Amino acid sequence: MNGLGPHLPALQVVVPMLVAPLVVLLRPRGLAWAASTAASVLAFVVAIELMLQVLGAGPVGYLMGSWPAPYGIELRVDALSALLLLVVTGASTLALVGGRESLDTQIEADRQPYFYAAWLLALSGLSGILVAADAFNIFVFMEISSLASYVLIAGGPDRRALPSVFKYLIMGTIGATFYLIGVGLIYMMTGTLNLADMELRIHAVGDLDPILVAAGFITVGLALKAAIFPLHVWLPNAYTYAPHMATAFLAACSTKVSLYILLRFDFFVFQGNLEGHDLQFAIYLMPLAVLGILVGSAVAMFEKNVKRLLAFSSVAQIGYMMLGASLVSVAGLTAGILHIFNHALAKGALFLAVASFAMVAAGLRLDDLSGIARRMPWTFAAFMVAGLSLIGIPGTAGFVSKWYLIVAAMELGPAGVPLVAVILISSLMAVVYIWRIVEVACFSRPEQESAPAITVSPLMIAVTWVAALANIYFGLVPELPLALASDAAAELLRHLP
Amino acid sequence: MFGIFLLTLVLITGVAIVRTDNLFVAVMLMGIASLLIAVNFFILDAADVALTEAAVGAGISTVLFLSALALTSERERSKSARRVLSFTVVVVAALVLIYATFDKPRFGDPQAPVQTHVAPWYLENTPTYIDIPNVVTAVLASFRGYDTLGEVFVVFTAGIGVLFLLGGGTTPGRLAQEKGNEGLRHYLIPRVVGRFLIPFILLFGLYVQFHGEYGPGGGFQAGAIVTAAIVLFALIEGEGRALAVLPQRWLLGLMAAGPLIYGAVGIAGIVMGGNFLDYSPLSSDPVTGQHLGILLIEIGVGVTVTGVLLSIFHAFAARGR
Amino acid sequence: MYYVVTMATLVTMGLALIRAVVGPSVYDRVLAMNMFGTKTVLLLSVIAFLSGRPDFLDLALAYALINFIGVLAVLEFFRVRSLRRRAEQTGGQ
Amino acid sequence: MAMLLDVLSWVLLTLGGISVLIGGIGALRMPDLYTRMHAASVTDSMGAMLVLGGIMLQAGWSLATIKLIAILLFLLLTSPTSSNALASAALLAGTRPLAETKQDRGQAQ
Amino acid sequence: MELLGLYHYWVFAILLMTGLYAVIAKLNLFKKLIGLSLFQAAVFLLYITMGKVDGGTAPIFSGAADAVFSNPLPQVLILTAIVVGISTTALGLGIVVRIKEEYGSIEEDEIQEIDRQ
Repeated sequence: MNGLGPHLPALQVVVPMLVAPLVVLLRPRGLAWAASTAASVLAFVVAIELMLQVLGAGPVGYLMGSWPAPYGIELRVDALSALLLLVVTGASTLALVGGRESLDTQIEADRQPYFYAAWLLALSGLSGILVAADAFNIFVFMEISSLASYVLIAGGPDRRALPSVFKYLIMGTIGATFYLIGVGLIYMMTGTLNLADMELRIHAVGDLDPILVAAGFITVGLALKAAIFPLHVWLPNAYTYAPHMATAFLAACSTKVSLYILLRFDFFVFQGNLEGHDLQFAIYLMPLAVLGILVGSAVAMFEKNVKRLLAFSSVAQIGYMMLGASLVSVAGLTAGILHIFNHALAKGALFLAVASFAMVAAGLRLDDLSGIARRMPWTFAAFMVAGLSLIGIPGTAGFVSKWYLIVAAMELGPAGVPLVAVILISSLMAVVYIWRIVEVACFSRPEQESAPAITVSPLMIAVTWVAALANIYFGLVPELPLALASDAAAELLRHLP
Repeated sequence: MFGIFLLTLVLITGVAIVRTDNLFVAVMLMGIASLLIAVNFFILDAADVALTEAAVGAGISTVLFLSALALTSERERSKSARRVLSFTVVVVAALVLIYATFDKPRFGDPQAPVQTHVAPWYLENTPTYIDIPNVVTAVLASFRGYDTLGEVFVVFTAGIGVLFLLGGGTTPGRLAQEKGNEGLRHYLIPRVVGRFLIPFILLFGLYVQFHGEYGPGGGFQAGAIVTAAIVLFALIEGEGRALAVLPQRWLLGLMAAGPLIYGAVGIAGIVMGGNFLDYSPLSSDPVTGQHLGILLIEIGVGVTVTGVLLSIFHAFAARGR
Repeated sequence: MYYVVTMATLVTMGLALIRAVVGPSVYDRVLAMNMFGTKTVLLLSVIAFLSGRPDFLDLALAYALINFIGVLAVLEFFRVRSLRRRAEQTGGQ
Repeated sequence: MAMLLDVLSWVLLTLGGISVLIGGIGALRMPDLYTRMHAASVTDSMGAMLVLGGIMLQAGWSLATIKLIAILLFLLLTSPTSSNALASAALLAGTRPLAETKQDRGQAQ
Repeated sequence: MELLGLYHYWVFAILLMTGLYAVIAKLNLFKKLIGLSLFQAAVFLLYITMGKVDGGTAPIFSGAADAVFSNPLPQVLILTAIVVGISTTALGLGIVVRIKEEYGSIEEDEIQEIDRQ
């Protein structure tokens, strides 16, 4: 890696991107999978290397085509991007390594090369957003990742995948176009697209209407893509009917990347430059975050389909992240960012386990999972561990971020008490909906005792366990993500007095 | 002056599009709206964009809409829902946007931030670093070449998406024999004129491809025009014969080759000691290197666009037969 | 002088637009769109000279081409549609 | 000489503008599809020839003129083709010319 | 001149919202996609409008020494955005065709009705 060291930010995006056209050309069965997995592993290695660079020497920059910054396109990897890069590439790698069988059963062989290519494009689009330091470049990569995600979700064997993906496409495009309008208005007032340059120049025009309107459009557009509470309607169906492995990949990272852009714009560009922006941010987003947490958890408690249940739980978890951000304090933001990481671990592991269940059970309604714990004890144990992490039991990753969130809320003094109550109530709700699955899986007998036709490969169990163990590991030793998250929060909030 | 007239026409068209319940008419009107917008771009000095909007917006997208419409139903059956809610949302948002206009820099103001900050650098430095007359191409292909790489991959993603959804595995032999697939072969006059025109259109496409550094044009526009020529062939001779001339396998190859060419040029930048997508090291003279790089990536872009658009067209046309 | 032609073309485009909006038949609309396209070509050629950049005539050429293909695509659409209708009718009987 | 060319090109441009306009009005006012098509296509080719001819005189002998000739040829080739194609499509789909229908009705009575 | 400039932005706003109205209020999936195209086309107008300079010409050098050029950057961005737009439309149309095949309808309410059964 020596000679390539300085080029890592570019390679992070380019490697999966360029393997995608190759994958389309690979006809023999299995080769497409092998090539995509290799590319994904490589991307993961690059992400680790980048994280080490960031931890060692601070943000890494890269000039595309060697053109100087506001004129050419700049890439920049700081702590926040490094953390999310780990999540994105890690989720993709785990899902690909373990997912071959599951995907074989859900996607016809002759369509698989397209599917894997779309997977790689989604991966490179998401990484492209994370490394970009240019507002328009973010839009372009947002579109790559969105179009590729539409393809991934449309691969679901159930025909209901199609209307849900269409809804996602419409709402996603509206979100992206709103973002584009916002960027256009900012560009009109500042003349630049580079985020750092924008931050400097926006100060002079911060109180003019177009900038305020731009802030509104960007926030709404990205909230649409990040599925923040009232704009989440596309998410449950899209996640439910997608191929299981695609759900594991996208649920772990795609909305989080939109959230990342939202944080980046609201804190990096607007914060401290717009009059009263932090206040507005808190006033509008905190109630939405709280409602999202409560409504998402409540719906999840009554949901019958396991994937839908977990999808609504995601809506609630996005609420936690927003809640942390809307506190507009270093502690709150650290907690929010940490929760992005930890939730990805938990949800990734849960959906991986669900994908294994799906291969053995008749369907994914709760009744279909009767007695699954006995038929697949290993996978179910991993599911339990991840479920505990989702609830936030001490010793798991979920606990760490919720703990930090509570501490950050308490910083507000008495005003923070209702927030703490909300967090605790929704954790109890999480206990309820996880328990419903556990109850069915462990204590109810399936109507007819059928021998499992397919056994899940050891590789898949191993992958699920890797994800589950990561929940425990980062619950006991949270230093690494914590360091990155607090670095990121400090950098985002550096305007704060 | 012309602008106001044209924009008013655009508005009328837009409202008519929403109001009509005949989808075919909506597609026709959408084509007209694209043409109007394209003329407006031309008046606003955006020649490259006008060319692209006409070729892609009015041409290719109309063809795509029509071929999809042939597979679905032509009339809108249900009435609108949520009418009051959506109308309120829309009116409020429009008012917000109009409210924002009053603080905007004056239209055409040479002192606006847009004109004074980054853009002058491009106009001043293009002759030194890249030395081609068309600044738009210079910015597109070199200064912001990474965006264009992304754009190529967006097109590629759409291509594999449509192939994934609709399948691209039709054999030309079967298609050619099937009834109802003969295209406009029995319309004598269009067929004769069309066959006469196709070579010239292809020639024009090549001209646009390689003239992009000097005038309006470039890979996207050329790709769209070449696609148009082959679509014309498919229209007058039937799908089957078009696929026999340019089989789906080749199209898939083109689709994948374009992004790979582009990426390879970028990687070559790294290998030769520059950054990714840095064309200067490609030759001993940096300016020649830039020329070479731009030429190559524009070819990559053109190849991708042709391959993807044709694949999509065939995928739609092959469906439902 | 160019202004006269430009205005005449613009007004004609407006008239064609009215024809496209009111119809009544789909063929009227196709006719209107075709007319619209031709007028656009003329308009672009005139504007190219009006603004002193005759090298932009390429655009007019491209528009003429797109317009022709558009009309043929519509025609093919009609043909496919009538075939389908016939197939549906015979299938229904 | 230059003066003469100028005057000539102005005359051509004006006539072109007028015939384009007449075509537009005709396409709007004529009673049925086929008459409208007639109005549109006759003045289309007429208008295109006059306008582009006028511009050609202005442009003098240059690359622009060659492009203009190409455009004109293209229009002259495609415009009647489109009209023909459209008319035959409409006729096949069962749209009858107005005069014919009137006659039919007269015979029926 | 002032009014002309504002008119450009107003047309952008109204066209944008006309498109958005079609996307939100219409139940026909095909119509939604047409609305989406209109919606995106309006954004193109915004960008190109802001790049125009008084008395400017297209940013292609022609040899004239004192020419004023309009801003090339928004044009580059919109070239990209147009292509992104057609890609989204194409993918959307692909999905609509598949929906028609699976459900026999492209009306949102009818599809929901079928799914509920």
